[in-house]
Amino acid sequence: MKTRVRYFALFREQAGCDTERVDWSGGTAAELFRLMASKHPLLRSQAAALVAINDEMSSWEASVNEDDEVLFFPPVAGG
Amino acid sequence: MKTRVRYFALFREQAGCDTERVDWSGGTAAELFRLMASKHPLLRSQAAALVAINDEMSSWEASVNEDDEVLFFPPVAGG
Amino acid sequence: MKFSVSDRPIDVEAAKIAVTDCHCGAFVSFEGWIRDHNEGQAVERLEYEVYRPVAEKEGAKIIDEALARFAVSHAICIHREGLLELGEIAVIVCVSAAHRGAAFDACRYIIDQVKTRLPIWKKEHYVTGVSEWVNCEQCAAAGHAHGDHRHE
Amino acid sequence: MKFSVSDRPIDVEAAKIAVTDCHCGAFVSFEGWIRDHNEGQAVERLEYEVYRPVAEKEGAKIIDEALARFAVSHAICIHREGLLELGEIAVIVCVSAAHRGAAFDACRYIIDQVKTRLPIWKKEHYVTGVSEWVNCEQCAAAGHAHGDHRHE
Repeated sequence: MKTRVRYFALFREQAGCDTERVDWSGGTAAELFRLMASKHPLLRSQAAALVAINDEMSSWEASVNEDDEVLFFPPVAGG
Repeated sequence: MKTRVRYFALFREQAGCDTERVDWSGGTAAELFRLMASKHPLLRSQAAALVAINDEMSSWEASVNEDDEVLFFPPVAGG
Repeated sequence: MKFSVSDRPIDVEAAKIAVTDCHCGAFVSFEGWIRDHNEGQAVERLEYEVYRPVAEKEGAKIIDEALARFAVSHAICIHREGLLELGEIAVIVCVSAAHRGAAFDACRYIIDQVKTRLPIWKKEHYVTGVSEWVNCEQCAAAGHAHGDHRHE
Repeated sequence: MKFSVSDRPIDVEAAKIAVTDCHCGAFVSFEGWIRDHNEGQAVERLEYEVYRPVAEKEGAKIIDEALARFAVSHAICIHREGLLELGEIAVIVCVSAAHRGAAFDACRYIIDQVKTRLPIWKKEHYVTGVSEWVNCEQCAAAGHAHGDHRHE
Protein backbone atom coordinates (compact mmCIF):
# COMPACT_ATOMS: atom_id res chain seq x y z
CA MET A 1 0.00 0.00 0.00
CA LYS A 2 1.34 3.41 -0.97
CA THR A 3 1.46 6.30 1.50
CA ARG A 4 2.93 9.76 1.24
CA VAL A 5 4.75 10.93 4.39
CA ARG A 6 5.62 14.54 5.25
CA TYR A 7 7.96 15.74 8.00
CA PHE A 8 8.01 19.15 9.67
CA ALA A 9 10.51 21.20 11.65
CA LEU A 10 12.71 18.94 13.82
CA PHE A 11 11.34 15.76 12.21
CA ARG A 12 12.30 17.09 8.76
CA GLU A 13 15.86 17.64 9.95
CA GLN A 14 15.98 14.21 11.59
CA ALA A 15 14.54 12.43 8.54
CA GLY A 16 16.75 14.44 6.19
CA CYS A 17 13.85 15.13 3.81
CA ASP A 18 10.45 16.78 3.90
CA THR A 19 8.44 14.29 1.85
CA GLU A 20 8.75 10.66 0.87
CA ARG A 21 6.62 7.89 -0.60
CA VAL A 22 6.52 4.61 1.22
CA ASP A 23 5.19 1.25 0.11
CA TRP A 24 4.21 -0.76 3.19
CA SER A 25 1.70 -3.33 4.43
CA GLY A 26 -0.49 -0.71 6.12
CA GLY A 27 -1.40 -0.09 9.77
CA THR A 28 -1.84 2.79 12.19
CA ALA A 29 -0.17 6.19 12.07
CA ALA A 30 1.96 5.13 15.05
CA GLU A 31 3.11 1.99 13.23
CA LEU A 32 3.99 4.08 10.18
CA PHE A 33 6.07 6.40 12.35
CA ARG A 34 7.97 3.47 13.87
CA LEU A 35 8.60 2.12 10.37
CA MET A 36 10.00 5.45 9.20
CA ALA A 37 12.08 5.78 12.38
CA SER A 38 13.70 2.43 11.54
CA LYS A 39 14.67 3.87 8.13
CA HIS A 40 15.99 7.20 9.51
CA PRO A 41 18.21 6.57 12.54
CA LEU A 42 17.97 10.20 13.70
CA LEU A 43 14.17 10.29 13.59
CA ARG A 44 12.99 9.78 17.14
CA SER A 45 9.50 9.79 18.53
CA GLN A 46 8.72 12.58 20.96
CA ALA A 47 6.17 13.06 23.68
CA ALA A 48 3.46 15.43 22.47
CA ALA A 49 4.23 14.81 18.81
CA LEU A 50 1.08 15.10 16.68
CA VAL A 51 -0.11 13.47 13.49
CA ALA A 52 -2.46 14.60 10.74
CA ILE A 53 -3.90 12.59 7.87
CA ASN A 54 -4.91 14.42 4.71
CA ASP A 55 -4.64 17.79 6.49
CA GLU A 56 -6.93 16.74 9.36
CA MET A 57 -5.58 16.27 12.87
CA SER A 58 -5.71 12.58 13.72
CA SER A 59 -4.88 10.14 16.50
CA TRP A 60 -1.83 7.91 16.45
CA GLU A 61 -4.17 4.92 16.57
CA ALA A 62 -5.98 5.87 13.35
CA SER A 63 -5.57 3.47 10.44
CA VAL A 64 -3.82 4.80 7.38
CA ASN A 65 -5.71 4.17 4.16
CA GLU A 66 -4.48 3.72 0.58
CA ASP A 67 -3.20 7.02 -0.89
CA ASP A 68 -3.44 8.89 2.42
CA GLU A 69 -0.93 11.62 3.09
CA VAL A 70 0.40 11.37 6.65
CA LEU A 71 1.94 14.44 8.31
CA PHE A 72 4.30 13.99 11.25
CA PHE A 73 4.38 17.04 13.53
CA PRO A 74 7.06 17.23 16.23
CA PRO A 75 5.94 18.84 19.51
CA VAL A 76 4.40 22.17 18.55
CA ALA A 77 5.51 25.49 20.06
CA GLY A 78 3.32 28.29 18.80
CA GLY A 79 2.99 31.69 20.43
CA MET B 1 -16.49 66.59 69.22
CA LYS B 2 -16.27 68.18 65.79
CA THR B 3 -16.12 66.08 62.63
CA ARG B 4 -16.19 67.03 58.98
CA VAL B 5 -18.34 64.76 56.84
CA ARG B 6 -18.16 64.45 53.06
CA TYR B 7 -20.66 62.71 50.76
CA PHE B 8 -20.02 61.36 47.27
CA ALA B 9 -22.15 60.46 44.25
CA LEU B 10 -25.52 59.02 45.34
CA PHE B 11 -24.90 59.90 49.01
CA ARG B 12 -24.30 63.53 48.03
CA GLU B 13 -27.64 63.64 46.27
CA GLN B 14 -29.39 61.94 49.17
CA ALA B 15 -27.81 64.22 51.78
CA GLY B 16 -28.40 67.28 49.62
CA CYS B 17 -24.88 68.60 50.25
CA ASP B 18 -21.31 67.49 49.70
CA THR B 19 -19.74 68.57 52.99
CA GLU B 20 -20.98 69.37 56.45
CA ARG B 21 -19.59 69.87 59.93
CA VAL B 22 -21.17 67.92 62.73
CA ASP B 23 -20.80 68.30 66.49
CA TRP B 24 -21.49 64.96 68.15
CA SER B 25 -20.51 62.78 71.11
CA GLY B 26 -18.12 60.62 69.02
CA GLY B 27 -18.17 56.94 68.13
CA THR B 28 -17.53 54.70 65.15
CA ALA B 29 -17.83 55.59 61.47
CA ALA B 30 -20.98 53.44 61.32
CA GLU B 31 -22.52 55.34 64.23
CA LEU B 32 -21.72 58.63 62.53
CA PHE B 33 -23.40 57.43 59.33
CA ARG B 34 -26.55 56.47 61.26
CA LEU B 35 -26.55 59.89 62.94
CA MET B 36 -26.32 61.65 59.58
CA ALA B 37 -29.02 59.39 58.11
CA SER B 38 -31.36 60.50 60.89
CA LYS B 39 -30.71 64.12 59.83
CA HIS B 40 -31.18 63.46 56.09
CA PRO B 41 -34.27 61.32 55.51
CA LEU B 42 -33.18 60.35 51.98
CA LEU B 43 -29.72 59.20 53.05
CA ARG B 44 -29.86 55.42 53.28
CA SER B 45 -27.13 52.98 54.10
CA GLN B 46 -26.21 50.61 51.26
CA ALA B 47 -24.61 47.20 51.13
CA ALA B 48 -21.02 47.57 49.93
CA ALA B 49 -20.82 51.24 50.92
CA LEU B 50 -17.28 52.21 51.97
CA VAL B 51 -15.83 54.72 54.38
CA ALA B 52 -12.54 56.58 54.49
CA ILE B 53 -11.09 58.66 57.30
CA ASN B 54 -8.63 61.41 56.42
CA ASP B 55 -8.25 60.03 52.88
CA GLU B 56 -7.42 56.51 54.07
CA MET B 57 -9.82 53.62 53.50
CA SER B 58 -11.20 52.56 56.86
CA SER B 59 -13.60 50.07 58.43
CA TRP B 60 -17.06 51.02 59.60
CA GLU B 61 -16.05 49.94 63.10
CA ALA B 62 -13.15 52.41 63.31
CA SER B 63 -13.46 55.14 65.92
CA VAL B 64 -13.66 58.68 64.65
CA ASN B 65 -11.23 61.04 66.36
CA GLU B 66 -11.43 64.77 66.99
CA ASP B 67 -11.02 66.79 63.77
CA ASP B 68 -11.14 63.72 61.55
CA GLU B 69 -12.64 64.10 58.10
CA VAL B 70 -14.97 61.18 57.35
CA LEU B 71 -15.80 60.33 53.73
CA PHE B 72 -18.93 58.32 52.93
CA PHE B 73 -18.63 56.39 49.68
CA PRO B 74 -21.77 54.77 48.25
CA PRO B 75 -21.19 51.41 46.51
CA VAL B 76 -18.39 51.98 44.01
CA ALA B 77 -18.69 51.14 40.33
CA GLY B 78 -15.42 51.78 38.56
CA GLY B 79 -14.47 50.35 35.20
CA MET C 1 2.77 56.33 37.53
CA LYS C 2 1.39 52.82 37.90
CA PHE C 3 -2.14 53.99 38.55
CA SER C 4 -3.60 57.22 37.30
CA VAL C 5 -6.87 58.99 36.64
CA SER C 6 -7.34 60.82 33.36
CA ASP C 7 -9.92 63.36 32.24
CA ARG C 8 -8.86 62.90 28.61
CA PRO C 9 -9.14 59.87 26.28
CA ILE C 10 -6.79 57.07 27.33
CA ASP C 11 -3.65 56.72 25.21
CA VAL C 12 -3.60 52.94 24.70
CA GLU C 13 -0.24 52.94 22.94
CA ALA C 14 1.43 54.88 25.76
CA ALA C 15 0.00 52.47 28.35
CA LYS C 16 1.42 49.53 26.42
CA ILE C 17 4.81 51.18 26.05
CA ALA C 18 4.90 51.70 29.82
CA VAL C 19 4.99 47.90 30.33
CA THR C 20 7.15 47.00 27.32
CA ASP C 21 10.25 45.04 28.32
CA CYS C 22 12.54 42.85 26.21
CA HIS C 23 12.62 40.25 29.00
CA CYS C 24 8.86 39.75 28.78
CA GLY C 25 7.21 37.16 26.56
CA ALA C 26 3.61 37.83 27.54
CA PHE C 27 1.39 40.90 27.48
CA VAL C 28 -2.22 40.96 28.65
CA SER C 29 -4.49 43.97 28.56
CA PHE C 30 -8.02 44.67 29.66
CA GLU C 31 -10.16 47.57 28.48
CA GLY C 32 -13.56 48.54 29.84
CA TRP C 33 -15.68 50.02 27.06
CA ILE C 34 -18.77 52.18 27.39
CA ARG C 35 -21.48 50.00 25.94
CA ASP C 36 -24.88 51.04 24.67
CA HIS C 37 -26.99 49.34 27.29
CA ASN C 38 -26.98 48.19 30.91
CA GLU C 39 -29.55 46.03 32.67
CA GLY C 40 -31.97 46.45 29.80
CA GLN C 41 -31.73 50.23 29.46
CA ALA C 42 -30.34 52.04 26.39
CA VAL C 43 -27.40 54.19 27.50
CA GLU C 44 -26.53 57.47 25.79
CA ARG C 45 -23.47 58.49 27.77
CA LEU C 46 -21.77 57.89 31.07
CA GLU C 47 -20.30 60.04 33.78
CA TYR C 48 -17.51 58.95 36.11
CA GLU C 49 -17.00 60.66 39.44
CA VAL C 50 -13.60 59.90 40.97
CA TYR C 51 -12.37 60.96 44.39
CA ARG C 52 -8.76 61.27 43.33
CA PRO C 53 -6.88 61.51 46.67
CA VAL C 54 -8.09 58.06 47.75
CA ALA C 55 -8.46 56.51 44.28
CA GLU C 56 -4.84 57.25 43.39
CA LYS C 57 -3.51 55.94 46.69
CA GLU C 58 -5.62 52.75 46.63
CA GLY C 59 -5.00 52.24 42.92
CA ALA C 60 -1.23 52.30 43.47
CA LYS C 61 -1.68 49.79 46.31
CA ILE C 62 -3.60 47.44 44.03
CA ILE C 63 -0.81 47.55 41.43
CA ASP C 64 1.79 46.87 44.11
CA GLU C 65 -0.24 43.93 45.40
CA ALA C 66 -0.42 42.47 41.89
CA LEU C 67 3.34 42.87 41.40
CA ALA C 68 3.95 41.12 44.73
CA ARG C 69 1.44 38.26 44.27
CA PHE C 70 2.11 37.31 40.66
CA ALA C 71 5.32 36.78 38.67
CA VAL C 72 4.81 39.82 36.50
CA SER C 73 7.29 42.50 35.48
CA HIS C 74 5.17 45.60 34.92
CA ALA C 75 1.57 46.66 35.43
CA ILE C 76 -0.29 49.88 34.81
CA CYS C 77 -3.90 51.02 35.14
CA ILE C 78 -5.54 54.22 33.93
CA HIS C 79 -9.14 55.16 34.79
CA ARG C 80 -11.16 57.90 33.14
CA GLU C 81 -13.22 60.53 34.92
CA GLY C 82 -15.90 62.89 33.65
CA LEU C 83 -18.32 62.49 30.79
CA LEU C 84 -17.72 59.57 28.37
CA GLU C 85 -19.42 58.73 25.11
CA LEU C 86 -20.36 55.25 23.86
CA GLY C 87 -17.37 53.23 22.71
CA GLU C 88 -14.86 55.18 24.79
CA ILE C 89 -12.39 53.37 27.02
CA ALA C 90 -13.34 53.81 30.69
CA VAL C 91 -10.40 51.89 32.11
CA ILE C 92 -7.30 50.10 30.83
CA VAL C 93 -5.03 47.59 32.55
CA CYS C 94 -1.76 46.48 30.91
CA VAL C 95 0.50 43.77 32.33
CA SER C 96 3.72 42.24 31.03
CA ALA C 97 5.43 39.11 32.33
CA ALA C 98 7.86 36.37 31.38
CA HIS C 99 4.96 33.93 31.03
CA ARG C 100 1.29 34.33 30.25
CA GLY C 101 -0.34 32.64 33.26
CA ALA C 102 0.85 35.28 35.69
CA ALA C 103 0.03 38.07 33.23
CA PHE C 104 -3.60 36.91 32.95
CA ASP C 105 -3.94 36.44 36.71
CA ALA C 106 -2.46 39.84 37.55
CA CYS C 107 -4.54 41.68 34.95
CA ARG C 108 -7.72 40.11 36.26
CA TYR C 109 -6.76 40.78 39.86
CA ILE C 110 -6.15 44.45 39.14
CA ILE C 111 -9.43 45.10 37.33
CA ASP C 112 -11.42 43.11 39.93
CA GLN C 113 -9.90 45.15 42.75
CA VAL C 114 -10.22 48.47 40.90
CA LYS C 115 -13.92 47.84 40.41
CA THR C 116 -14.62 47.10 44.06
CA ARG C 117 -12.16 49.18 46.09
CA LEU C 118 -11.68 52.54 44.41
CA PRO C 119 -13.95 55.52 45.13
CA ILE C 120 -15.24 55.75 41.58
CA TRP C 121 -18.90 56.01 40.67
CA LYS C 122 -20.72 56.05 37.39
CA LYS C 123 -23.94 57.73 36.46
CA GLU C 124 -25.65 56.41 33.38
CA HIS C 125 -27.55 58.82 31.18
CA TYR C 126 -30.25 56.87 29.35
CA VAL C 127 -31.75 57.73 25.99
CA THR C 128 -35.01 58.33 27.85
CA GLY C 129 -33.43 61.41 29.43
CA VAL C 130 -33.30 59.78 32.88
CA SER C 131 -29.94 59.38 34.60
CA GLU C 132 -29.04 57.10 37.46
CA TRP C 133 -26.07 56.16 39.65
CA VAL C 134 -25.04 52.62 38.85
CA ASN C 135 -24.82 50.25 41.74
CA CYS C 136 -21.77 48.20 42.47
CA GLU C 137 -21.21 44.87 40.74
CA GLN C 138 -21.98 42.78 43.81
CA CYS C 139 -25.33 44.48 44.32
CA ALA C 140 -26.20 44.06 40.66
CA ALA C 141 -25.12 40.41 40.75
CA ALA C 142 -27.30 39.77 43.81
CA GLY C 143 -30.26 41.17 41.91
CA HIS C 144 -30.96 43.86 44.47
CA ALA C 145 -32.74 47.03 43.50
CA HIS C 146 -30.97 50.23 44.49
CA GLY C 147 -31.12 51.02 48.15
CA ASP C 148 -33.25 48.10 49.26
CA HIS C 149 -30.66 46.61 51.59
CA ARG C 150 -28.58 47.81 54.51
CA HIS C 151 -24.98 47.22 55.44
CA GLU C 152 -22.99 47.67 58.68
CA MET D 1 -11.10 35.71 9.29
CA LYS D 2 -11.15 34.68 12.94
CA PHE D 3 -7.78 32.94 12.77
CA SER D 4 -5.03 33.83 10.36
CA VAL D 5 -1.31 33.44 9.79
CA SER D 6 0.70 36.48 8.76
CA ASP D 7 4.18 36.84 7.33
CA ARG D 8 4.17 40.56 8.05
CA PRO D 9 4.10 42.47 11.37
CA ILE D 10 0.74 42.12 13.13
CA ASP D 11 -1.54 45.14 12.89
CA VAL D 12 -2.70 45.40 16.51
CA GLU D 13 -5.17 48.19 15.81
CA ALA D 14 -6.86 46.22 13.03
CA ALA D 15 -7.16 43.15 15.28
CA LYS D 16 -8.84 45.26 17.94
CA ILE D 17 -11.22 46.86 15.45
CA ALA D 18 -12.23 43.36 14.30
CA VAL D 19 -13.74 42.68 17.73
CA THR D 20 -15.09 46.18 18.45
CA ASP D 21 -18.82 46.18 19.19
CA CYS D 22 -20.98 48.79 20.90
CA HIS D 23 -22.76 46.04 22.85
CA CYS D 24 -19.49 44.96 24.50
CA GLY D 25 -18.25 46.34 27.79
CA ALA D 26 -15.09 44.24 28.08
CA PHE D 27 -12.05 43.74 25.87
CA VAL D 28 -9.15 41.42 26.70
CA SER D 29 -6.09 40.93 24.56
CA PHE D 30 -3.01 38.74 24.77
CA GLU D 31 0.22 39.31 22.88
CA GLY D 32 3.17 36.95 22.75
CA TRP D 33 6.38 38.92 22.46
CA ILE D 34 9.79 37.71 21.27
CA ARG D 35 11.91 37.99 24.39
CA ASP D 36 15.64 38.11 24.63
CA HIS D 37 16.16 34.81 26.43
CA ASN D 38 14.69 31.37 26.87
CA GLU D 39 15.72 28.72 29.36
CA GLY D 40 18.89 30.61 30.18
CA GLN D 41 20.05 31.25 26.62
CA ALA D 42 20.35 34.70 25.02
CA VAL D 43 18.12 34.80 21.96
CA GLU D 44 18.93 36.89 18.89
CA ARG D 45 15.95 36.12 16.69
CA LEU D 46 13.27 33.56 16.19
CA GLU D 47 11.88 31.66 13.26
CA TYR D 48 8.31 30.32 13.07
CA GLU D 49 7.44 27.50 10.75
CA VAL D 50 3.69 27.15 10.20
CA TYR D 51 1.93 24.44 8.26
CA ARG D 52 -0.90 26.67 7.08
CA PRO D 53 -3.49 24.17 5.73
CA VAL D 54 -3.88 22.53 9.15
CA ALA D 55 -3.03 25.57 11.30
CA GLU D 56 -5.75 27.68 9.68
CA LYS D 57 -8.37 24.96 9.97
CA GLU D 58 -7.53 24.08 13.59
CA GLY D 59 -7.14 27.77 14.51
CA ALA D 60 -10.64 28.54 13.23
CA LYS D 61 -11.95 25.56 15.25
CA ILE D 62 -10.35 26.91 18.42
CA ILE D 63 -12.01 30.30 17.93
CA ASP D 64 -15.38 28.62 17.34
CA GLU D 65 -14.93 26.54 20.48
CA ALA D 66 -14.22 29.69 22.51
CA LEU D 67 -17.30 31.44 21.09
CA ALA D 68 -19.42 28.40 21.98
CA ARG D 69 -18.00 27.83 25.48
CA PHE D 70 -17.84 31.37 26.79
CA ALA D 71 -20.29 34.27 26.69
CA VAL D 72 -18.16 36.36 24.35
CA SER D 73 -19.18 38.32 21.27
CA HIS D 74 -16.07 38.30 19.09
CA ALA D 75 -12.64 36.68 19.08
CA ILE D 76 -9.71 36.84 16.72
CA CYS D 77 -6.21 35.37 16.66
CA ILE D 78 -3.30 36.14 14.34
CA HIS D 79 -0.03 34.18 14.40
CA ARG D 80 3.19 35.21 12.68
CA GLU D 81 5.37 33.01 10.53
CA GLY D 82 8.93 33.44 9.30
CA LEU D 83 11.82 35.29 10.90
CA LEU D 84 11.02 37.59 13.86
CA GLU D 85 13.22 40.03 15.70
CA LEU D 86 13.29 40.68 19.46
CA GLY D 87 10.28 42.65 20.66
CA GLU D 88 8.07 41.66 17.74
CA ILE D 89 4.59 40.27 18.33
CA ALA D 90 4.49 36.54 17.58
CA VAL D 91 0.80 36.08 18.27
CA ILE D 92 -2.18 38.21 19.26
CA VAL D 93 -5.58 37.21 20.64
CA CYS D 94 -8.38 39.79 21.00
CA VAL D 95 -11.73 39.06 22.62
CA SER D 96 -14.74 41.27 23.32
CA ALA D 97 -17.71 40.42 25.53
CA ALA D 98 -20.53 41.96 27.52
CA HIS D 99 -18.66 41.15 30.75
CA ARG D 100 -15.01 40.68 31.59
CA GLY D 101 -15.02 37.21 33.16
CA ALA D 102 -15.92 35.49 29.93
CA ALA D 103 -13.52 37.70 27.96
CA PHE D 104 -10.58 36.67 30.18
CA ASP D 105 -11.55 32.98 30.09
CA ALA D 106 -11.99 32.90 26.32
CA CYS D 107 -8.73 34.76 25.65
CA ARG D 108 -6.80 32.35 27.83
CA TYR D 109 -8.51 29.34 26.32
CA ILE D 110 -7.61 30.45 22.81
CA ILE D 111 -3.93 31.08 23.49
CA ASP D 112 -3.59 27.85 25.51
CA GLN D 113 -5.09 25.83 22.68
CA VAL D 114 -3.13 27.66 19.96
CA LYS D 115 0.10 26.83 21.74
CA THR D 116 -0.62 23.11 22.02
CA ARG D 117 -2.73 22.17 19.00
CA LEU D 118 -1.53 24.11 15.96
CA PRO D 119 1.29 22.86 13.73
CA ILE D 120 3.59 25.78 14.50
CA TRP D 121 7.22 25.40 15.49
CA LYS D 122 9.82 27.88 16.53
CA LYS D 123 13.53 27.78 16.05
CA GLU D 124 15.54 29.99 18.34
CA HIS D 125 18.70 31.58 17.01
CA TYR D 126 21.00 32.25 19.94
CA VAL D 127 23.63 34.97 20.15
CA THR D 128 26.20 32.14 20.25
CA GLY D 129 25.33 31.38 16.61
CA VAL D 130 23.64 28.12 17.53
CA SER D 131 20.00 27.59 16.62
CA GLU D 132 17.58 25.07 18.01
CA TRP D 133 13.96 23.94 17.64
CA VAL D 134 12.09 24.82 20.80
CA ASN D 135 10.23 22.01 22.44
CA CYS D 136 6.59 22.24 23.33
CA GLU D 137 5.47 23.85 26.58
CA GLN D 138 4.54 20.59 28.26
CA CYS D 139 7.96 19.07 27.55
CA ALA D 140 9.71 22.19 28.82
CA ALA D 141 7.48 22.24 31.91
CA ALA D 142 8.29 18.60 32.62
CA GLY D 143 11.98 19.45 32.43
CA HIS D 144 12.71 16.99 29.66
CA ALA D 145 15.64 17.46 27.36
CA HIS D 146 14.85 17.31 23.65
CA GLY D 147 14.14 13.85 22.33
CA ASP D 148 14.79 11.94 25.52
CA HIS D 149 11.32 10.46 25.78
CA ARG D 150 8.98 8.50 23.56
CA HIS D 151 5.28 8.73 22.99
CA GLU D 152 2.65 6.38 21.48
